[in-house]
Amino acid sequence: MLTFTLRRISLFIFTMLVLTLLSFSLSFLFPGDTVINHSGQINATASELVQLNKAYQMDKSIVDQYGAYLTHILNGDFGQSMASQSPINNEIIELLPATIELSLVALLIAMVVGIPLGFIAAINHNKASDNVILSLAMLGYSIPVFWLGLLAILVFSIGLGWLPSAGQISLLFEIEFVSGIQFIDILLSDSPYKWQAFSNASAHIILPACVIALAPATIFIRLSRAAMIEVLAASYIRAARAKGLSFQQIIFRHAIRNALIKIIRHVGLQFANLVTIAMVTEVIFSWPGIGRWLIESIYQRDYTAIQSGLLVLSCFIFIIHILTDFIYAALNPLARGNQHGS
Amino acid sequence: MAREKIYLEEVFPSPFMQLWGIFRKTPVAMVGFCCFIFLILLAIFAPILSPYSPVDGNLEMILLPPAWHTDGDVSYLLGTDELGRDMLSRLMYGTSLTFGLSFIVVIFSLVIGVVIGSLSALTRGIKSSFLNHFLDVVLSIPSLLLAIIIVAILGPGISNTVWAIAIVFIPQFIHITRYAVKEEFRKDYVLASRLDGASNFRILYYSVFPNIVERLMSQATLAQSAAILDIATLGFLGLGAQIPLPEWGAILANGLERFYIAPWTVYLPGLAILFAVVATNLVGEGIRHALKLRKEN
Amino acid sequence: NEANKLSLSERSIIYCSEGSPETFNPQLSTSGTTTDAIAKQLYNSLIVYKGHNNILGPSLAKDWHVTRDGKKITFYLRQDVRFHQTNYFTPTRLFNADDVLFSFNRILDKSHAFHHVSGGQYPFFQSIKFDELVEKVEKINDFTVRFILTRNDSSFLANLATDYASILSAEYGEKLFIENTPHKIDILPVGTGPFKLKDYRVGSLIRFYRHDLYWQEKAKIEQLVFDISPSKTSRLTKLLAKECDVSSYPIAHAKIAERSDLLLESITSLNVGYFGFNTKKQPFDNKLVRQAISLAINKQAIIDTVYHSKAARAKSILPKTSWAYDSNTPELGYDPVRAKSLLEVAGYPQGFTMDLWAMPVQRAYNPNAVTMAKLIQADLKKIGVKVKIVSYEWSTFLRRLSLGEHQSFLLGWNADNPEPDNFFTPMLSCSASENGNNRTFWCNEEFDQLLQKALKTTNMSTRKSYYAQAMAIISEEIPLLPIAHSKRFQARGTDVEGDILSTFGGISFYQASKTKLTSEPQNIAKPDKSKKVSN
Amino acid sequence: MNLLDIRNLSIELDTPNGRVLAVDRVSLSIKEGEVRGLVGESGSGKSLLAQAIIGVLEDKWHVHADRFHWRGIDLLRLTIDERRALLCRDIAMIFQEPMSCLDPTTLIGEQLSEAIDSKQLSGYFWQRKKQRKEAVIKLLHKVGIKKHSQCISSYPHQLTEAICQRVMIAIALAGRPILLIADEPTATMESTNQGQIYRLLANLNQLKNMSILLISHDLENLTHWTSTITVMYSGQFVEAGTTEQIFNKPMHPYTRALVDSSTKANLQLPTKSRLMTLPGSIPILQHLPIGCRLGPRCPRAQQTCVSAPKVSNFHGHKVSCHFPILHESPRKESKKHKAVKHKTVKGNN
Amino acid sequence: MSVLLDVKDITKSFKLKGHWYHKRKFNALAPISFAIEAKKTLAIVGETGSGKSTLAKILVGAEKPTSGKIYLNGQLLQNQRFKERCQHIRMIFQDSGTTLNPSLTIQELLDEPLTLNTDLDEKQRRQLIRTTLQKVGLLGDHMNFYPHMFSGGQKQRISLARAIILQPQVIILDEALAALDPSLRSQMINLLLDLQQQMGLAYILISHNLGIVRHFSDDVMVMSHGEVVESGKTLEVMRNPQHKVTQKLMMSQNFQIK
Ligand SMILES: Nc1ncnc2c1ncn2[C@@H]1O[C@H](COP(=O)(O)OP(=O)(O)OP(=O)(O)O)[C@@H](O)[C@H]1O
Ligand SMILES: Nc1ncnc2c1ncn2[C@@H]1O[C@H](COP(=O)(O)OP(=O)(O)OP(=O)(O)O)[C@@H](O)[C@H]1O
Ligand SMILES: [Mg+2]
Ligand SMILES: [Mg+2]
Repeated sequence: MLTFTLRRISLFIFTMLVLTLLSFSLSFLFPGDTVINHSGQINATASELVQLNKAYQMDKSIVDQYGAYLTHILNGDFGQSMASQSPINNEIIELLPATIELSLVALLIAMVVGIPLGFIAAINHNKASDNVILSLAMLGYSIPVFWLGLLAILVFSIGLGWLPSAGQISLLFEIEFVSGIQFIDILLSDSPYKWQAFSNASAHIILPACVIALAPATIFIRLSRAAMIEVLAASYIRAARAKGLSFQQIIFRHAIRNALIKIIRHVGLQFANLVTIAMVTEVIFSWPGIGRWLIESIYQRDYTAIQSGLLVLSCFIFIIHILTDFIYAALNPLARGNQHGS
Repeated sequence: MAREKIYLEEVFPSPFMQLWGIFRKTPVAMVGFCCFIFLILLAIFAPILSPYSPVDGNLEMILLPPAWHTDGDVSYLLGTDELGRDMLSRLMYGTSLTFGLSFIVVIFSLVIGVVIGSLSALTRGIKSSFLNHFLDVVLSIPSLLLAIIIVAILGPGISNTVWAIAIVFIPQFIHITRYAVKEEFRKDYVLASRLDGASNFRILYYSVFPNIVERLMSQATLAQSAAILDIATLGFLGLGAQIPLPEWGAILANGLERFYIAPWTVYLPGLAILFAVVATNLVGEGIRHALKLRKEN
Repeated sequence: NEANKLSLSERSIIYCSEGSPETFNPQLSTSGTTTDAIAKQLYNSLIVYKGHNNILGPSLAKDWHVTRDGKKITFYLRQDVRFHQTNYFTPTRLFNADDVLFSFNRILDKSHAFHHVSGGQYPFFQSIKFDELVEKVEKINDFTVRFILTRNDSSFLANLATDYASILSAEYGEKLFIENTPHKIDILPVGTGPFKLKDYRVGSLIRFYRHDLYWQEKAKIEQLVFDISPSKTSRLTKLLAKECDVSSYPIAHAKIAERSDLLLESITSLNVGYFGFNTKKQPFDNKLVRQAISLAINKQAIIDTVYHSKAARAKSILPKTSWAYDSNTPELGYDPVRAKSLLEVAGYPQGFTMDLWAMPVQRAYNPNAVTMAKLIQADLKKIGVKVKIVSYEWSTFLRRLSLGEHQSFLLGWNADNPEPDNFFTPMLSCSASENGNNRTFWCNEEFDQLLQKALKTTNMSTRKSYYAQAMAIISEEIPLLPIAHSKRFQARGTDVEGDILSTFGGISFYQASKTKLTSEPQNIAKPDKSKKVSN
Repeated sequence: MNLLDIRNLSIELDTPNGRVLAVDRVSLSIKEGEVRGLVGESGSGKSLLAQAIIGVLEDKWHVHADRFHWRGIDLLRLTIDERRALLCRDIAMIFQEPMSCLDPTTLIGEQLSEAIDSKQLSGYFWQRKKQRKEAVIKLLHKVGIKKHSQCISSYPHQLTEAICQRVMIAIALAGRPILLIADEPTATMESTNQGQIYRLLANLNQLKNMSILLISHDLENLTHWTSTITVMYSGQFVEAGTTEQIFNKPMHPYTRALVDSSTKANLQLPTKSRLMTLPGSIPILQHLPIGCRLGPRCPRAQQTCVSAPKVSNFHGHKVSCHFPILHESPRKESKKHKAVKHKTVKGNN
Repeated sequence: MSVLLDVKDITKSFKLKGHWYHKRKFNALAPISFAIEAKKTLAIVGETGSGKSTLAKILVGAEKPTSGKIYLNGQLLQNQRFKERCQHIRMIFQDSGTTLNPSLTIQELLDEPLTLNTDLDEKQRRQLIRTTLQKVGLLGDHMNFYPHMFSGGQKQRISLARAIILQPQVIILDEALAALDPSLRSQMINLLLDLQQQMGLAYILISHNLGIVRHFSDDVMVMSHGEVVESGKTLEVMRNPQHKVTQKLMMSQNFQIK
């Protein structure tokens, strides 16, 4: 376990280095002055520029420059947004939680829906319900998410009027920003409309989260179906049957656990996928998250924002990755070492 | 010893033909395959087949609904957009942009990925471990996000999108080739070949590639469906194909403004994307299914 | 809690606006989005245009007096006006002459402590050369101020009645000056208007609370939220899904008309949408090129497509409804053949490549700049000119335009007062080109002199003839090609009452209110239900 | 009395090319306390037969039998669930690869206690847990695992293969079965470990009087541990009898060839001499010869062999052949078949 | 009889992966020396992990020995020069299924060593392949088949054909008979014995099955933990096992020669 942890940590550090190096080099790749790309201060006066150059050690070697850049980042200084001229880390702190909230809810939906469906399909392997689930999964996997989002709005917001189409919560409610996770903030707030706001926020998250969840859910269906089929064909299931266990007992005691362990490995990767889908969906559902912000920054050629947004987003994805790795290792007994000799 | 005498009338297909045989027997996969071929043909011959120009509109025929609608016009089968451009022609041209380009992109990155992947599979030590780490990192970042990064660097535009997506897909082909080649190299027949005196490249070419080509194909279909979606998504976000290019995602984004007056400008490109992706996925599923069956036999 | 629940949405209005304001001080910007969002909500001017007849009326000044030579104007201020009390500022005194002095001296006096705060650009005032016009602003007593002008200017009062001449709090200014954060005056506003700022998140929302101590009757709603949604479709979606009560610049009018619970309203506003050229850049520094391009553009097609035939074709920048409109102004027609030959004369037989900056937001004068750009692209392709369409987020767009990074652009102008000068000087004068408000950077001495002359006379027909000459110069020089004069549209739920749109300047929610949902007629019952679900 | 009595059991499989008869009318009987070996080359349907007995075959297999009695109960009369309940109580099975037959994510202890029937426990439910644990430890001791606490808290992959197989046996013993089916229990093991497992099984047979059906493809190995042997070839019953009968006086040409080709059984054979063997290889499932499936390879084959032979019983030594090698009257038989045998030997060279 | 293959003091140690701070070495083979003559069979027996396969791989050139030399007909064999070595020493693996490239036909498979190591033209190669196939008891027509169409025994024969097609002098059989069914195993043994007679091959047989070892080999070498613990004429060793390892081996298989 220790070596495992060390390996993950070294991998994490390596990755962070690569990512910061990438975002550092982006400043050179983007048009315009490097130091301005670093800091985002497009309106800097000459004296400010001198200061910036000093702060980012632009006169020194490239290694020193990178070091200075890294120090800035480690101090939480991502520079200013070129568009709004406000510090980027403030914007990120405001926006990232919304994305986290949305993607976690979507992940939950995807797993809660996808995995059992996959199991059902696997248990009814080669029967009609298996085929139906599989075809649905294929369809869901092929739908372009932006189109799906539009259809969902058209049907559920405008046609049926069931769910709101945009934003995190109705703007009527004024929720103090504490953690940025809307639900937590609502619960922490002392607004008289707390529960109203809570249900409103829930109504707002359903549609985008479902849209985001669809593609990962179908992937979970396929993964869990494959895992379950593999498990059901394994000899220990046959052995368990020979032991006289009933079908339910086999499924619940042995099959699900083994299949789930196989699936957990993929959660990290799926989460990364999901975050990308969330970026697009945020645009459609006007969700005040980092994805929408990032895409707008691209429109506006706000290089500093692009740079830091990517860094933060990929860092976030990677942290989730490593977390799932740890969870996998913690849950999976196969990752544990030998105890016995002969 | 006499088995061959008794059953000589049987045909003994090569593994690849065997795969095709199984594939052919799956109706759904065949439907997908036909659609796939159809799309490729459409992508090539769109300029010949399409009735109108995709960019020049007929301002007399603005926002005409599809022909089956009461206000529709048969000469504009799928209606027109806000500039009077024929939707059918735009969608047909869009085939060569969205579908055709994704196909080319995938082939391109496949070739590069396979070359790098097999070279790296032959090297060992620190280089390979670095590559491993690096690939791990790159592969954990979703393709669309990476494409967005690259487009952000290069600036929006269809050619940049194509480059971005090509670059993004290379690592995954490197990874799968590397993995597959390494796996094959561990197998005994490679050792046997080597004991025959075959060089690494001969082994790669004669022994390993024929055995991993199907796996690469199946990965390529996966990549292609992702590429279609990525090109369309970037087009939709306005980062990919720029106006007035009839890329499906861009058409859709363009139609968004008139979503409520001219819904077909949104439905149709969406359906086109869905169709292309489903066709690609069906082919991929078919290949994977056939691979599985062949393995079982 | 049921009563509360109903009342929260009843006491508030959500307005879907098309963009973020650049600043919270109307003095600093001429952009309609900014004016709409802040001017009439947060501030008052000394005087206003009242009613539909466009007569000047009192506001913070309860009366005023103009000397016969027109050079001294004395304002008698109200004595019961309170500034906003917000969580960043608590006023200790009422509004008085100091505030008026503070507000105008900031613009006029280059040595004023606040003059250079937020860039030191006052586009509207600079374009009308306010600092040359006003010699001095005097405080007579606590509630009387006098403007001393260098010459008679017939549009002076009209200009003071615009939203740009808003009155800020001198006390707040002092406080910020002491705290050494003067820039906050333009970010965290304190004014006298019917609403006060509660919260602003760039690109997402502006929240106003009612100013309970407003010097007139309080506003009818307690909370006003600007939901900033630049995408036209998402604005319409929100409107249809009842997520906003009022929407600016709605599209798909037919769709809105279908719905019984929505109301489409429009107002004739004095505006012009145009296609401007950067006359400081190749190849548009050449008059012939500008003419050629203008000749190649099919305005009627644009009006049919972009404005859905709901706009008048512009012959010149003045709309027909302006009293100075001259029907004899020459107009370049649509003539691609001549355009082509002109291009050849200008030295571009092969054509050239240009960029065209299309504004990203929807304004009355141009509901869809990108489509317009595409049409122009198609038109110009016929004469061999390749067009690259460029678009940025609105405030970036404006900023870059004023820096002159563009070659050509699609923009428009909304009049702030009925004076014809409001069309010419801010848009095309040399002074405007210096501060970037004139994005064509065109500067014509003769034209400027004509404008000055027109301002100095009071004789209407002489003025009219001056303006006619000015228009003729524009038609000849074509720094910009006027395209259309359009109405301004707005959609609202039928439960929202009260005037919001006004002919000049920004919108105002002072009069707006929501009717009780329960007392609504039958057909509104449905949205009522859906509201309950979504709340 | 026969513990298990199966007559003419057939197993069919649906394939894309139609139905295939993988096991063709095999009879098998096991007496109480006997160790019966089931021998046949790979693909001869031994595992299928075992799985059919215990009833864990997949749905795509179709099983028929003329007679299927378990301790006198006619199982064919029972519904599938009843049959399974009955059989699972009395019969236990262990498989070839012990590692893959244990759930990799469940602790050995849990898997063991899961196998213990709650009927075996007395007492209230709060005592059960402890009782179960004790029972588990007892079981482990029975199969010769001394470090029980370590074993209980291990996952299968943490144990060696031999220990896993012991655990499998322990699990099988948990239900106190009357018959233990061991399907190649030592196939992937080292010879030293193989010996241990066989000895353990032999002990269980002797101490508990537990009947064992021992399945293997290697006749040589089995002879030490079994009392009776059934031989199968390509899904057909070949011969059954006591170990001595089979090994010393095989009556079926196939058994004969098996014994002859065994290097261990023919230690008197000079080194580097040619071994007696049948030509050709086992037919694949898709191309089974009709009648006696050994036909194309059989040195004694004649035309009648295209029809399936009946089982003839020579004092408990059953053989299914039209022309068995009869040792009682060697002279007569050898005369009859000499020509045939000679010819094939010649052809073989 | 002259010595065909002479192995002198071969050792092999593996670097164990894992803890980079203290790299461990694992000595798989202690210095091993032995020699074989033509037409003779040397059997190597021993418990798992005793280094039998490692030795075989070194002989055939798939692994480099850490030290030691191999002489063939008195000539030193260079490491890693397959072209030279494969003409003389060939190997058959345990699982024939995996040693045949599934995507090549038998002809292509057998063609490979010929194109690489001889300069026969295509017709000659075809002819040689045909005769070799017949030699191992298959038909010439089998050339156009793919490996998946053969049964396990036939695949093992194809491996054998591939081994003998270059007319080598030594063939190493690493558990080549273990996975076969008894009747096929006997067929294979017969075939191998015939070939030894015809071609004068020397075999190195690695096997667990003492019965086969007794029947097939002339000499035997018992290995344990990388060392040769006992060697000599097969029958003598088996009759009178000296070393504990040998005794244990024979015990566990109930193997006794009177
Ligand atoms: N799941 C299956 N699907 C198709 N055919 C099968 C399946 N399982 C077994 N068979 C076929 O049934 C026949 C008998 O198989 P079985 O496993 O009973 O053989 P066996 O005697 O146990 O062989 P081994 O000694 O290799 O275990 C074989 O020809 C095999 O190919
Ligand atoms: N590439 C390698 N790296 C590290 N150790 C190895 C390597 N190959 C073999 N070994 C070790 O060398 C020892 C000898 O292995 P080898 O395969 O030669 O044994 P063997 O006698 O053939 O065993 P078996 O009878 O199971 O085939 C084993 O302990 C094995 O773990
Ligand atoms: Mg078996
Ligand atoms: Mg070995």
